[in-house]
Amino acid sequence: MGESPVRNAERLCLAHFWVAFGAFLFACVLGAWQMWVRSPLGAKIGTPGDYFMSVTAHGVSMAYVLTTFFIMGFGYFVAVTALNRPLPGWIWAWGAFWMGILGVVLALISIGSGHASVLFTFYPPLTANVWFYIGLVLVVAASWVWCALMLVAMHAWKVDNPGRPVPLAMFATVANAVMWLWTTVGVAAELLFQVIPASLGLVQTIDVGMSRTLFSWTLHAIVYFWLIPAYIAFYTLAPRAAGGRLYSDTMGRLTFILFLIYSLPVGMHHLLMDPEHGNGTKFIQVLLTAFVAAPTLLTIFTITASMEIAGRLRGGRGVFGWIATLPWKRPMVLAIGLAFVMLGFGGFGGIINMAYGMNAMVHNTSWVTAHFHLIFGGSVVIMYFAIAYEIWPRLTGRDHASLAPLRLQLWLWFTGMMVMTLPWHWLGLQGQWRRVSNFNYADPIIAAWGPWVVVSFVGGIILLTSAILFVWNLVTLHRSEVSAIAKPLYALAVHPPRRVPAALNGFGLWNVLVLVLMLLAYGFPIAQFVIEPSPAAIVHRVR
Amino acid sequence: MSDTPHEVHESRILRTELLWAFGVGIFVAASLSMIVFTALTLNVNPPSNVERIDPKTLHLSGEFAEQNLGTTVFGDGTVIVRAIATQFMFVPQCFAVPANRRVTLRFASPDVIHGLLITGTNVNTMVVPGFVAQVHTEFTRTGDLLMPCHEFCGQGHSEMWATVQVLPVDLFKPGPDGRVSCAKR
Amino acid sequence: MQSDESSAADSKVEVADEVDETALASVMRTVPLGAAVLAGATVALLVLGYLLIYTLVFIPRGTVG
Amino acid sequence: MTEQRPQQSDPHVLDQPWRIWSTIAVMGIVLVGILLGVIVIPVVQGRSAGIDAFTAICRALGILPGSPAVPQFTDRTPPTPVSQVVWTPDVLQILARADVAKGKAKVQEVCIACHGENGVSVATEYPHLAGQSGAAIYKQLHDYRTGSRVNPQMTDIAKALDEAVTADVAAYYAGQPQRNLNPVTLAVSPPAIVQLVELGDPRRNIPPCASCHRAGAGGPIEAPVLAEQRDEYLIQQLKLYASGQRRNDVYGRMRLIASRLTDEEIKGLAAYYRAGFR
Repeated sequence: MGESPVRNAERLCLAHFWVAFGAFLFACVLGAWQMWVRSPLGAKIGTPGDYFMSVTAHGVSMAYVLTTFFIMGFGYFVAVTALNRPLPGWIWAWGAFWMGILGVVLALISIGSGHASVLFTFYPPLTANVWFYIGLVLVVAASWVWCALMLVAMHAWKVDNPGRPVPLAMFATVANAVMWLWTTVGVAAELLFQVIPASLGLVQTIDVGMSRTLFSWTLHAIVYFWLIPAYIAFYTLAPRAAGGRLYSDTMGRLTFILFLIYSLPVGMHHLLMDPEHGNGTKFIQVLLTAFVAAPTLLTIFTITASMEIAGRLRGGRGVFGWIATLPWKRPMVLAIGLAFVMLGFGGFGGIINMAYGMNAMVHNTSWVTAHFHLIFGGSVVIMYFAIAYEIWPRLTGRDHASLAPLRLQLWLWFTGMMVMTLPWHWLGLQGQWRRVSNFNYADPIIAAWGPWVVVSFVGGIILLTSAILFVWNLVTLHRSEVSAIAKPLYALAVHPPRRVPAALNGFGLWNVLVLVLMLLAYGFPIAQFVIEPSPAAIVHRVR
Repeated sequence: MSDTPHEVHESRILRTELLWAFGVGIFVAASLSMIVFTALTLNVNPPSNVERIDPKTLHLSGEFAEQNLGTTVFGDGTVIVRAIATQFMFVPQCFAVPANRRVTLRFASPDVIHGLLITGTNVNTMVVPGFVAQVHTEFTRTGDLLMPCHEFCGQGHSEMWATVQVLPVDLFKPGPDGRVSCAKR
Repeated sequence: MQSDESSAADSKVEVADEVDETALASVMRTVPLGAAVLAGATVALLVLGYLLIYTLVFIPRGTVG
Repeated sequence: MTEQRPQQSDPHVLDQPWRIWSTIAVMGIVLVGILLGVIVIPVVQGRSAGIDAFTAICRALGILPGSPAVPQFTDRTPPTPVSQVVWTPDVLQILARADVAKGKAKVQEVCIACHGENGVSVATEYPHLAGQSGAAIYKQLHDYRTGSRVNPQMTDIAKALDEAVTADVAAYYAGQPQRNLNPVTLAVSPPAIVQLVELGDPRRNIPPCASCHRAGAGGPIEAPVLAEQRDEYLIQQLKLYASGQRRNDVYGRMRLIASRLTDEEIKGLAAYYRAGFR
């Protein structure tokens, strides 16, 4: 692997990925155990204490560790390969990595000690011991260092290449970093000014209305922070993997800009059923949420068109002939197909969730659990797998001996996810509620759910086997003898951009628009608690 | 200068993308129009009620005093249900409501965040300490429905649920003081 | 880790891929048709499903306000 | 729309249409949202329920309570509380900063007669107080003082204590180490009872005892510690709750649970906690 400028980035990326996938496997085991305990098969096993400790660890590992470390690792990889220059400040990157590791260790130890069973959403007045929150703050701080490095890398590249468009993969990574900086303000404010002082005992009460609103500020854009790497794979890795071209580079830039703008002022669709906000402020954010579907709809058209190009270049005829001729044998192409199917089901769940009054039908039911398992657990995580399979040869210099186990793992993940989540939609509509350690199967309404919970549990087992197979595929790759031949990674657009308006090459304009949108959408909801704080609720410490 | 084939492609792609963007506009309009239409005609809203109440002195308040909880029918026919969502029990654990008649349900929490839904109905709200959660609805189906707490509130969260008896109008008989209690099953 | 000889945006020659330009030009004559039909049908299905659930499942359960 | 120019055109010039159109689009969307959400929908809904436009808009913003579509209801029922204790920050501060020495002095003077030298009571009808939760002792003494709970001996004693001394006594007992393990019953605890403590009984809608009574479970503040308590005292109190004679449990949670427990369950639970399980 020669003395190329990216020498050090390999270890950096691999370190991040292995932490991410380690936490992922651990959380999959917990997920499967939880599915067993709440099913009629395991109804009398474990105590609520064990269950909610596991749910907290499952949530923190999947939502904060797998995601943050994968996104940072993939960001470093993109910054080095797309910009084709060494990473600026890689010492900072390692510093951030170890700070993140310290945070993860602190959080998981405090969860394991049983003094932090407040779930990964940690809504006060229930308050965990302070090390849980300090762990989360350290992980977020590590991601802030990553954001700074991404911005510095892009800026340095733009100085050296005046007037030339930033490569789409890097543009999207920086858009993600900017969005993450914007959105972590909410959870950072809640943690630093409300929850940590309460956990330390400096204050005995907490303004619950304010803390839920501040957390909702983060709660939506964080899911797009997780989702954007999958979309980077859609736009920049998949077209080349399928042997085609990206249909439109401009649409790609526009999609990531729309994500930046519309994922921030919409967090209150998580609070539609909360009493502490008026219908008007909720409607504004519901209307903006409808527009957050736009970038996803643009993407499914642009990427399907890109796949169509690849399919037709390989001889596909007729309206749908190109589908059959696509190289489904390649993991990235198979992952795109499966990810889009899950995105369709998950997106449908999302439209129902966001529909103002109709949210009452599904809020905090298994329908919501199915929605985010399908979109994040399904289409995003399956793209994390595909990205890992695609770039592992570059990081290790070794290539997969055979693609069959990779495809099998992707199919298992897809099947497991569909088998687990489709019953949840059905049960959610009937009122099955969330985060239950044991159901009273004697109740006739709940007894009817029993068989479906077992079906979901079977899906959970399939997912667990797929997760184990995934880690196994990566481990065997490290030792495979097949040496990797360097083949280009990033897709070309049908019309590679020559000159791109400044608006599509930077984020100055969009930051201004985001500021105005945040003031209009979140201004009054937060100000109302500053003007007249909600009556103080006593802190209930879980320790 | 005539457009080279290169230019023809680029503008055609841009036109198809704009066409698709127009389609996206229709999608957004369709989903929002249903929301606005039912909001204007059927008054469908998410339950909101920015009515502050101190959770610390909730048990000293009149409306949410123990004897006042449950279903009450007032002279002018309004049916109000009051219940407390507290750590690990709804008080009362069973209340009766009439079918096909407007009912207002008011909930409050003295301790942590709870949440509730009534299976098969559109009653769904978070119960946040510091605010009175209020839901206006009609129950369109009779029978015994389940009202679980659907927001994690502590170790007893899974065992926190109540029963809602939706009674046909003829069986829904308020007492002299307007109170209605659950029929013992 | 073998980085690309030059990034996609490098104005020199892009990293060639095995796509041949004339085949691409002929393909581009029909391309978005399949995508438009497939994506269009999916979006139409989503909207239809949303409207059906809204009218047949949500509204019959009683208004909420 | 991009005219052909020999040299690289300045990206900022290209930017002009983007700057204008994107601002118009974004501002337009959010203003439509504000117009519909805060003005059109509330006013139209208010008209259908006889609510004037201004009130409806204020309710939609959350300045006034209630839904823009339904007349708001006011209740004037007189309060009938079962306990006057209010967990305010200052009460919790008083408990946190209580003076254990003063507490010990008051205990020596009054409490040891029945509650024993170091919180291990002298007779079956008096509860052990060693290692009891400070908040629990504070609440019970407060209830005795206000008459929410009645006991021939305790009412007068509690009336003699003011707020600060009550907190000191509570802090003193909370600091006493528990040393009243009963190894005999420690091993023997029937699975049905363990089940009741850990999982409750969903069939009878009984939450798990541990969800409130286990320290650090994040349950109610005034929930007493039951470990190593006298089993006769626990049985007596559960029976008082079941019959409703004791009614100072806020919202009647213990009265409801106790009324649903069978006699052998009450005995089993008392033995379980007497043994020292947490």
